[in-house]
Amino acid sequence: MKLRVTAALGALALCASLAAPSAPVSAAGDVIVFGSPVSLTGNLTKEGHLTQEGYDLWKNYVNAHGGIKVAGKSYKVEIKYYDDESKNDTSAQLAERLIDQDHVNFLLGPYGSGTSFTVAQIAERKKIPMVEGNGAAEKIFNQGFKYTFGVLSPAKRYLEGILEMARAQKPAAQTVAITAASDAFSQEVAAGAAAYATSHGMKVVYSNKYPDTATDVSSIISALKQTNPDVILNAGHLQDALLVQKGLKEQNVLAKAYGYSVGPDTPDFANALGKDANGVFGGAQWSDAVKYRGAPGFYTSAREYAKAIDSTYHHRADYHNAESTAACLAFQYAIEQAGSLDPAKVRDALAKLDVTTFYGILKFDNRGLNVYKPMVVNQIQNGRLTTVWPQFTADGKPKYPTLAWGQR
Amino acid sequence: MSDVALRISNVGMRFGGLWALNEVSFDVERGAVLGLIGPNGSGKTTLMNVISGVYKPTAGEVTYGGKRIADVPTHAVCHLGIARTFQIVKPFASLSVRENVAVGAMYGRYGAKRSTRESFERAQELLDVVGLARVAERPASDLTIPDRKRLEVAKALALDPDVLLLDEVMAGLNATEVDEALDLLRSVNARGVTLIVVEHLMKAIVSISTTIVVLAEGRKIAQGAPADVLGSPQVIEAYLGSRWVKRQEQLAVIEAERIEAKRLQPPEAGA
Amino acid sequence: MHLIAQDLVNGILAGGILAVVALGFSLVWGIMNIINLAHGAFIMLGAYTTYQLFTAFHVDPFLSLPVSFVLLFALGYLIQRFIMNWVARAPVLTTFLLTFGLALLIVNIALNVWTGDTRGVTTAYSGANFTLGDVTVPWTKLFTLVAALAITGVMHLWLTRSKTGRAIRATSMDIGAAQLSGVRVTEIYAIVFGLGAGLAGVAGTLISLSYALNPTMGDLFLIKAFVVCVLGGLGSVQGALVGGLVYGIVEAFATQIDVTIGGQHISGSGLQDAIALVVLLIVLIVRPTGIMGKATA
Amino acid sequence: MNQATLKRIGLGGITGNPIAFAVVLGLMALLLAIPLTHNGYIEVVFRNILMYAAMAYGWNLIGGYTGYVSFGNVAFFGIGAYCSAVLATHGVDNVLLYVLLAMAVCAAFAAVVGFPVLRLKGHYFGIATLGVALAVADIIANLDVLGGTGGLALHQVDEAHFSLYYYAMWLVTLGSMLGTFFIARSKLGYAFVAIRENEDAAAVLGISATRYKIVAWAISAMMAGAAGAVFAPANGFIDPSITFAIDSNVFPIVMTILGGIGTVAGPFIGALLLAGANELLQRFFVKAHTLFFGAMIVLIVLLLPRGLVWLFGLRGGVRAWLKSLAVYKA
Repeated sequence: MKLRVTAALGALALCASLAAPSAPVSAAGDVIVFGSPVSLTGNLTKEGHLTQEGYDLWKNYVNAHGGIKVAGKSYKVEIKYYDDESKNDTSAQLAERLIDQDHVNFLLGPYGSGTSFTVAQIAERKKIPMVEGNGAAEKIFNQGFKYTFGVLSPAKRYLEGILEMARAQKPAAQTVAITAASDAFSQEVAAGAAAYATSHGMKVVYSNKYPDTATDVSSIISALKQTNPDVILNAGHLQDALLVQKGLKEQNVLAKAYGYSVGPDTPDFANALGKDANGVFGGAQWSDAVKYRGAPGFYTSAREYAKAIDSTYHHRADYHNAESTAACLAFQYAIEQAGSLDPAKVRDALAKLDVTTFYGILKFDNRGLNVYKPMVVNQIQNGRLTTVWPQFTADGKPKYPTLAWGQR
Repeated sequence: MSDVALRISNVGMRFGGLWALNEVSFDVERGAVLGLIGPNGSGKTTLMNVISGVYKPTAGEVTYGGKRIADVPTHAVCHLGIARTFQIVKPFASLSVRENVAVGAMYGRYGAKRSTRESFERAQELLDVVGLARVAERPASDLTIPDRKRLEVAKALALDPDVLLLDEVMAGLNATEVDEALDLLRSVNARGVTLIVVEHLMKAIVSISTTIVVLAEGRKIAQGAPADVLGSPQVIEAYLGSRWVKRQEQLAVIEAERIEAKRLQPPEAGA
Repeated sequence: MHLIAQDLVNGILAGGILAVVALGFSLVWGIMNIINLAHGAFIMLGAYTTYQLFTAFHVDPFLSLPVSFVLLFALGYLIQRFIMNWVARAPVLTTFLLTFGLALLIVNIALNVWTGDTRGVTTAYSGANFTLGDVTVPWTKLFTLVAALAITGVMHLWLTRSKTGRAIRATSMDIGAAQLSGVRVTEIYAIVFGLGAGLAGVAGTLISLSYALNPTMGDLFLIKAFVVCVLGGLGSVQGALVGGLVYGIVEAFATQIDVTIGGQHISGSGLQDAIALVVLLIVLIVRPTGIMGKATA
Repeated sequence: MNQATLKRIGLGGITGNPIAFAVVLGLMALLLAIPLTHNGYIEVVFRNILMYAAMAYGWNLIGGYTGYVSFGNVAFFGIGAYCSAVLATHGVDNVLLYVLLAMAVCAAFAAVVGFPVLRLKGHYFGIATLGVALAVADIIANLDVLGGTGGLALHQVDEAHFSLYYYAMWLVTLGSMLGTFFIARSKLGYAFVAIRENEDAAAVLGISATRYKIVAWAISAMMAGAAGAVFAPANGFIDPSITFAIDSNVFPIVMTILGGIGTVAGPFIGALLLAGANELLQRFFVKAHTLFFGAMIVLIVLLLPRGLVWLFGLRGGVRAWLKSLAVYKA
């Protein structure tokens, strides 16, 4: 009997504590609270952490430099995080909690397209602006959401730069093979690359997808090898990028250029592959070589930003860091321009935003997507990530065609 | 005499290379109590399984009211009016004793006409009949072996059978319990249920059966009234082995000698 | 024509790893009736063992095979002895639940130890290959296959010849009888669970040569282990091998299917899981106990 | 104390412990008041709990009552969700219709697939169902008409309709719970349990195992499908990775076993505790919550090997409980 009473009391306590708000974040009125469900555990832990670093770096900078000025008053910044485990129902729950329980002023996006989509709907219903830097699927922005803004170039652009670069080289690339993971983001990337190639006189000689749970892609590589393409592109994530690159070497597939939508920009890629990573191209939202002159209020150049990341987190700045920070910057400038913390006013300011930062231009089309910022192309040269395209922002020349396996 | 309930004709059952049953034929008359005996491994349980539709015979057929049982799925056999118990009892362990019996009443021959409640009432009646009312609420897995045997009988009775196949329901019972069981079977039979009884206890079989069929190594070796069948040396040999027959012969000689000796002894004076 | 041969080779090479992935899982399930959801976590630990030895001491991955086997065996043995044993007599699904919890624990401890970074084991000979006619064969995967075959062979011999192996098989057939003939079931169970974990460790080491590591990598292999071990026949050493090869080959050939029906483009490669699973269903319906499973009456 | 006595502990008949059931009904009544808090967060948390509970009830019927452990019930959740999405994209905006269509489609699908699959026993059945689920997910992910991996967006949920989905989910869960209760007490329930306990013995008692297994699976499918049908419009967007998530497959099983398998109260208690605890741990341990979650499951299994409903049937205080635990040790 005693046991049962204890259990019943326990259950009651559990229900009650659900309803209680957690740590009082917005004690005084001089703090702006942002909320973000990010992947801190689960299979996107790495990306989730990079996202969080990007947010935190900005927060620390702003708080160290007097906060955000709104109508003459300085506000400190706080960010409330929860772990969404990259799960959809969890991130929905967390977004609701951030808004209803923790009363955050604004939302910073989660990592990934699926979760971003879910949170976008909640932002819309609650009329709380969200800026996200990690959900590139264009579908999110085709729903007519008014409160969601994305600072990144859409998914279809990820591999365009590599094709553009390869076409400009001598001998110009004529044929392209595309492999893609089956998830929504990768499919958009692949479709964008294929459309670009066809419309620019290149021939797509092979195109196939594999499940995003694949643990072996050797048969795809065998089929691809037969078509003997000039450029081999992969639309996927880090794990499959590694799988494909290893597989290409195992079957001795030779092409003039190898390009990945995700992978080469993460240090993990080169660390895991060693010399075999050399020569690989990667599409990126940003690199530390870009030469934008940013507006005041934050690090104005990519170099300074990269240095700050390095000294704080002891690794090279990754574009996931940068795009996450850029999401925060969009809020910073919009709030300052709105001169108010009113969600609707900040939303309107975001819609009108047009500012250049270390990350590039922040400007949204009528869907809320930043289509004005070009992607960059990086190449791993002697183990180091070098930005090679577009030319105006590059810090190195593309090494093209890529050397044979074993000579890299 | 023409009222045959169950006809077993030339039934053969093969497992791999072994014929567990071979050309077994006999009729079971309506209202009879047929004792099925034979040494271990003689095919009694296999035959029970064939009759109850658990096995499809390799050869021959079993007909009930002119209908081939092999064509009827196991679960539908009981709807024809044939029920059985298992030698190795199979109670539904987590259900109570009453529930065990009620399941039979629900899905047996007249189950479709019974509501859940009526099924439970029927189950209670049967528990009274077999003497399990005292443990009706206990989980079946709690029962002692004799009670499990009773439960098997009650479950089978719940199906409202015309023919009831009983596979060693008296094994492990003490003398009093055997007598109770026999009384129970007689009363069931008296209500018009044909019984086919597989049993090792010779005394029980003899006392209840109207006919006995003897199986040995899958073949029928004898059929007839209990006294006739048990007297047959062939049966005795098959059933109890040749050493037993020899020993019986030796015993008979000793006994004859003893009687002879007694006869020859002069009566004592004054006796 | 050449693609068919190449796919066959790809399939067999991939299947060899899958066989080892499924072997330990299949033994634990078949012998102890435990669906070990922590198997994927054990695979991950095996892969990280290799990674650690490789990065810290430059130990060749193939040489780390015995190390990951022994370490994971010990872990599995202890888990069975001191945790699983606690509820050994509870219904089957209780242990299933327990392994679910253990898997969560292990993966999250690993996340804290190694972080979510993706890592790779790239040796000097990684990616080296040779050609046979038109068919390219990577050395690493060939060695992996050889190792997989050797491990399967050793396991088979050990289970059939050694005293412990026989005790294990006796236990799987009839616990009661085995107990009566003096087998200490607790000990046997701990050994079998240890063995399952040890084999998962071996699988992890082999996987680390072709697949990049992160703490959550085990789940993908766990699902494949499920399918492979049933495809071949539960609890059977040869079954795991046959199941692995069949699965690998089916996936390899599924990749080349490419048709368009009524405007719907169907890529066999995108559907390779579905195709493999349909094959599984067909096998199960035709042979309900798997390809190598014993037919039951 | 022997195994037999242990089996009785906490069982209390085919529907499980009556006190536990009464408590659960009471909690359900309380949950009806959740939207009155006007707190979207609380509402979503409990809507998800209800959703998992409904799926757990579905699994309990086939896995708990009939003894056929399905690893593929997520297929029905997903199919149900897609039924809603297809109706929604065709302009139908009626949750009742969504649920009805989902239940019909899921029952039909379960019956068709069940015919070959339910011939398999034990583990083989389990794997076959896992195969069915993964294959369905894979096929939908490759069908352009259903949006492929890109998924389907339903209409935007507005504030006014937000609670509608909560009530719909509540009804689905209540329906699954009461459905389980009445089915368990009916002839059907006894057929399921008879099949679970001993299929051969059940057949001899006149129970067509094939038929009742299919019935059990179809009802199970309807419960999961109904939950999916409400989830889709409530979430506003579905894709294969959301609707066929591994978690949605494993969680209901874990919840049922944790709560008490083969009881009416178990799935709900399991869902409430597991999802509730997960939510709380997540709040207080932003990074280590999964670790604690795993540890919690391990501890509960070790301390309550027969599920939480067991607590309601335990007599004799802590000592008796500890003593009974020893029986599970090998």
